[in-house]
Amino acid sequence: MSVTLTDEQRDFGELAREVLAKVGPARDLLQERDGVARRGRWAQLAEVGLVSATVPEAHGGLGLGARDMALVAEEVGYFALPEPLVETACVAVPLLARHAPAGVADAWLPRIAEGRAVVTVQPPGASASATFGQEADLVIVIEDGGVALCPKASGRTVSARESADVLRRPARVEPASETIRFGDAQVAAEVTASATAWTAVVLNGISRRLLDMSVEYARIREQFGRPIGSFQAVKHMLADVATQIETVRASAWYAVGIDDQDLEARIFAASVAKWSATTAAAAANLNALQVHGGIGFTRENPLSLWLVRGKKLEALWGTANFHARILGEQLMQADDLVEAFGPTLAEQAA
Amino acid sequence: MSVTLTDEQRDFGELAREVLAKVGPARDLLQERDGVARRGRWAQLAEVGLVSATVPEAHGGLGLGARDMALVAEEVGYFALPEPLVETACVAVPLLARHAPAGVADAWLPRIAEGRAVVTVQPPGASASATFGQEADLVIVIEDGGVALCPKASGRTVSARESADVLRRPARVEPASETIRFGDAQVAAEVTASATAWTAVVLNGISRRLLDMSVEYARIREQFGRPIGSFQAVKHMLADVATQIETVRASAWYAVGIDDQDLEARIFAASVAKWSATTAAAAANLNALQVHGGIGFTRENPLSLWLVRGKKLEALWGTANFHARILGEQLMQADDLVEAFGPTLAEQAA
Amino acid sequence: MRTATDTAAVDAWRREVRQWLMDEAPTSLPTPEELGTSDQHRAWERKLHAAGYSAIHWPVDHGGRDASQEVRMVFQEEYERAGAPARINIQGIMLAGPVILRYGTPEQKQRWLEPLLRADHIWCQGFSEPDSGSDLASLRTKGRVEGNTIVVSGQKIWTSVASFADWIFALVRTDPESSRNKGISWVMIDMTSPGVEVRPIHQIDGRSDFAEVFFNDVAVPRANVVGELGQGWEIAMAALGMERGVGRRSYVQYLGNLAQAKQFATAAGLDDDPATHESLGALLGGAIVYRHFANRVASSGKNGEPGPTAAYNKLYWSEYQTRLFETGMGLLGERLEQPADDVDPQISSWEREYWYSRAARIFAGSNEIQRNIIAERVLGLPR
Amino acid sequence: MRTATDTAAVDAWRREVRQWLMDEAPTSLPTPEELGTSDQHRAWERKLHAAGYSAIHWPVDHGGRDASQEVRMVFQEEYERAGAPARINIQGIMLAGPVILRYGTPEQKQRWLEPLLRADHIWCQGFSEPDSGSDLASLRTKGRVEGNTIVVSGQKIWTSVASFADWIFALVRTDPESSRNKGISWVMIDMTSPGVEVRPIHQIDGRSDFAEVFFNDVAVPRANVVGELGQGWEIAMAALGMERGVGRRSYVQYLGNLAQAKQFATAAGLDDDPATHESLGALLGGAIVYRHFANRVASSGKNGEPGPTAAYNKLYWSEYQTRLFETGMGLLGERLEQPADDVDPQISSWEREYWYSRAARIFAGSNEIQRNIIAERVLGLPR
Repeated sequence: MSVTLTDEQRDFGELAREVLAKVGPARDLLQERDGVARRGRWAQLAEVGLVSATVPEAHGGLGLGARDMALVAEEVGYFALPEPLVETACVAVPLLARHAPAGVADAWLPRIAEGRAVVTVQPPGASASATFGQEADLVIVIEDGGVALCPKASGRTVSARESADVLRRPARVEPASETIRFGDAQVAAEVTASATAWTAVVLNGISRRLLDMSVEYARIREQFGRPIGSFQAVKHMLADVATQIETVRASAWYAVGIDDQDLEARIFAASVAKWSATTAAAAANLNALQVHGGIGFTRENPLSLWLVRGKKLEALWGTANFHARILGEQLMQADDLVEAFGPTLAEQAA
Repeated sequence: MSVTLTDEQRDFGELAREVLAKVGPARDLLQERDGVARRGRWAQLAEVGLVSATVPEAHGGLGLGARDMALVAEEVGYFALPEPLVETACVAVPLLARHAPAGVADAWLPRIAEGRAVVTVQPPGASASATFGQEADLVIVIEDGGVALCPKASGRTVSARESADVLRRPARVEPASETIRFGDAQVAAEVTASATAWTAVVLNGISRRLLDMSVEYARIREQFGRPIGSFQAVKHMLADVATQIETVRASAWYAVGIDDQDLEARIFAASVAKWSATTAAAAANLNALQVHGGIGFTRENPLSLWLVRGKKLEALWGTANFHARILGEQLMQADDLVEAFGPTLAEQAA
Repeated sequence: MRTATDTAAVDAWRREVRQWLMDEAPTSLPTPEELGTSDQHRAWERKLHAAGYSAIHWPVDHGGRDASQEVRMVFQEEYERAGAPARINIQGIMLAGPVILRYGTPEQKQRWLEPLLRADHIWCQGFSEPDSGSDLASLRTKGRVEGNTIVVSGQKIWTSVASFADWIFALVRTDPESSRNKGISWVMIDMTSPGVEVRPIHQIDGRSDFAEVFFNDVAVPRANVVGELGQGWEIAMAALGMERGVGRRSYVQYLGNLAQAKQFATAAGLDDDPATHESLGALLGGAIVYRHFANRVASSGKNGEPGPTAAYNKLYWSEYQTRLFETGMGLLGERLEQPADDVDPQISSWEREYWYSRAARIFAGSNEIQRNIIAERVLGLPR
Repeated sequence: MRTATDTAAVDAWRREVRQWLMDEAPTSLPTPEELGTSDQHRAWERKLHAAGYSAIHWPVDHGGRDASQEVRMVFQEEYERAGAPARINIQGIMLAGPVILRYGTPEQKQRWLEPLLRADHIWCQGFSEPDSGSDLASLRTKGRVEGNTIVVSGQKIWTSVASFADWIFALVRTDPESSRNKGISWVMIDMTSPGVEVRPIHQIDGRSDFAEVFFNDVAVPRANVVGELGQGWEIAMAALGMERGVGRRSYVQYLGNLAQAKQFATAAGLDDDPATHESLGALLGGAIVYRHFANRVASSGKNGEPGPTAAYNKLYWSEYQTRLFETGMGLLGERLEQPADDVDPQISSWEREYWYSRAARIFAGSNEIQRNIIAERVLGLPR
């Protein structure tokens, strides 16, 4: 099972890169933080097809597979987009298309494709919250026995969360009792695994940005009459970070690219992806600030955007330890590790 | 509670240093490994008072406290002495003097003081073994409900252990059923804590040696036309090791210097000492070989003696994780951490 | 390994300090920034001074007690145990004061020491500059000597308590021809002087503990130079050694942090979880290690000079704190995003402390600089 | 992210290889050192060659299959899955052969390739010297050119399979005036030549995987130089990139190691221990990460040249292996000292592998060198 990206996927990632570089929040951080959010941003994303990408053609979208969004989702992290583009296009759309009652899918998918519906997802559990939980047109709340759909006008209860990452505007959503629900525990597990894996992809994008900013700074910042990047301590720090990031990226791509496989395999792959992305992100975070020194500790410096966002995504959808434990339990339960986790032949993989 | 060493303690450590530098096993490693052990070594140690140090004066010793042996025990690690000097003088003698029936103490302590008895200690548990278990005149086997004394002629069953550290000659000893036993579970816990803490002291000596050898090699080994010690990667590696070693040494000195405190405090201090010494030793071991490169991987190079000894002592008397867990359980059980582990006033400490 | 006499004296001291703090120390006093004024903190400093606890390591005839490192360590442990307020004049007591005591003229001592102890003068530090962080010797803040006046211009950064400090001690290049560590002087500057401007730095953790301090042709009397012109580097190195030594913090505060971490673990249902036991146990071990290390250093009397001990100390506690707070962040997980209308201040504070622990790996000589010092000056590895 | 066609072809290949190995591969064959002879291993290599599996990445007209990286990766995974013997001629297949194919004359190809594949010639590598480890370019083994003969003298070290190898490819300084990476040639030397002496190195782990090879005025025909005189460095750099790439090992062997670690945990009563779950889970995660990383590299076709991917790969697997075996050492604890009359070979083997994993952080370009390569050549940080 290879994890090469196709040329089309690369092109789509490049498109996202161009757009996000233009409309991302790093351009005017203070304005963003003062709440003058870029209200037109979602429309700009929609205009170039990033929002409608995964919506089936029958519902007005481009009909791409979720896996075609892998590089796009990394760029979402790379440019620290706060809006729930990945939640909408990569998690919610496949869920609605696959599991929602026809009427529900028919109602929401075209709106999403037209850029008229921002959708977000709330993880299971009593302390979870959703990005843009207040503003989203639709909040998909994962519950033990399925998912609850909470549109804006559904009487959902929203309580804002305080976050160091203010741009993401997390809020907890309690569904109204009469809200539409569908799916079962399997569907809840599936969408949780999906969101977990996609969060890993976004986190890898954040890590890449932390590394790139650190490399750039290390090249220009001089101390003792030479660029700090010429010191071996800085070199090795960043080389280790680069190694971690480049080795884990493929695991996240893999995890979002196997929606044809059984649920157990998807949950396992999601845990590998989130565990490894979180581990790499922690190293990238630690060393990015260390290379930047004090200046990286200021809110004025754009680095802070990625430092804080990264730390948040490390904690959301399961910490590294949480996922390591899941993997360890799987290991303990397997009779034969090579059979369970090793290479399989096609009919076995079915 | 301070952990300064007195001048007398320093002098005694210096004495040990001189003797062990002369008689230690590093001088002719191959001969040592071929089993031509230096049979006269114990006598040489005894001659200068290292064996009799802690034996009460009434029994022909110097009557020093075990704590006076802290630097000596570090030197035992530093010079990789394989014989159970620390087991004899620091663990067994205080145990016999404090807890053994009078007849037993009267029989063994003078013999130890005269250098005629090598004593070793076997940890509790089914897979434990004792250093010099075959050769020792007396093996003290720790059992659940106390200790068993196994002299050479007592019908003890000895089964040799295969060890990468051949010089230490570990063997498992099963006491004969009619052998002398004394003490209770408390005594078993006390001697276990004592041996654990002393092992930490020895391990710190091993780590110091690994560091010193690495520093020395880094100063003389040249690559790319300069000493490898001038590369920042090597510098930082060794600086981190030095920091770990120098910060943990006092915890081991403390743990072996509080035999006036209650058992619980001694067990706690022993776990801190062994956890921290093991953590530092693992770092010292990893980086010592890395600095030496391939040459450190050969049996001909004396470094191997400390690499292998260190790795063994990391595993004996509880791994780092084992002791971290004990500390964590203590933390969870304490109602108030500052009261439980913080500074106490004199009457509280009683 | 201690003598019985020492212990009795130290124990009596601990008992005295503990009792006094229990009776007198305000607990959970908000910060000057939160209060909008430093008045309560100044009052507390005055009370400490009146009781002889303000600067116990200072000489007896200058308001101190000539306290040994060991005695100071006990005071610090008890101070943290009592949860007493963070010392707002720490830069004065630890750096400005000792520098004045060692290098100052009788007039300078007369002028600055008593107001410092009475907290009439809060002091802040002007060392780092935007382009001179780890490489302090490249500093560019200029002092033009014009007769009896030095005209200072330039910028300092990472100055704490600047928003309410009365005085700043600054490293200033008074010899325009000089480079590196030559030609730098130690200059005391009244913060109310015309041309001094303080701009708070907005930190990643939401606080503003630090500020930028700008000097726009600030006229400073020549008499405000401590030591000789050009002696600033030597003085600064001695001062930095004092800052990095043990005695500024003790393991007791880490026990307090661990008590919080334990609560977070309990809230997450991890009381009986062995993995949590291992990770918190390692942190408890790390705190106790710091206890014994600090006591060893304090009682061996080798503290207070720049050198190995100071570098070990800085490296140890700053790396330890990052591990500690990072572990807590993991235990909190998504609960870090708290209900805006029901914020647990412990959690908010933990997150801020986490970020601050990250900064601590950089300030007071980055940990990379500490490793260089250890490698070159202690281990003797070639430069 | 894969095309359906690829998968079908790859799947068919995997199926074929799996079946053949199941039918043919000896399992748990002792090492040549243990057997005292390399005969069985040579026989197995011949069998692989006869079936066309010996050097699948070689060109079809030289006994290979022109296999892509992806196809090689599948073969390696299946090979490890089958527990087939370690490849004794890996230095020949991975380094000597590809170098001959790329730089050799038709005569050289004729002379060496077929015997290599038939395992009539086992090859070993002569690069490192006692004073030239990380700094390979400082090598001093000399080759005096005398007409059609090159007289080689000097010493190589860390040569594996030297005790039974038939040929060694060595880097030799043939221009006595040269320094650094100039004037070095790639010379093939018959191990039976007069003046070649092999001394096994006794390793810390009790094995002797490596040897020193001494050349005492060994006369080598000029025709044994591959490429031009002085082209040796260029050839070596290309060869080392091949050595460091993916495809020499797969995650499957790590699954095997983890199965052992799981047994150790079970023997220690830690089946249900969450801390053990976390540590083994992280190692399982690390193995799967290596799977996807290697597949990404293999299928992107960027392998086989020195550069970022090779350095990432070396750094990743060697650090991973040390973590893996160190974790197992912790699980084994005092059980590492086993009853001499009842030794569990799994435990002994684990301890040896642990030490070997430590060596792996040093050989094939130390991990510090890899970090330099990544920092300078990939990230573009200044030298």
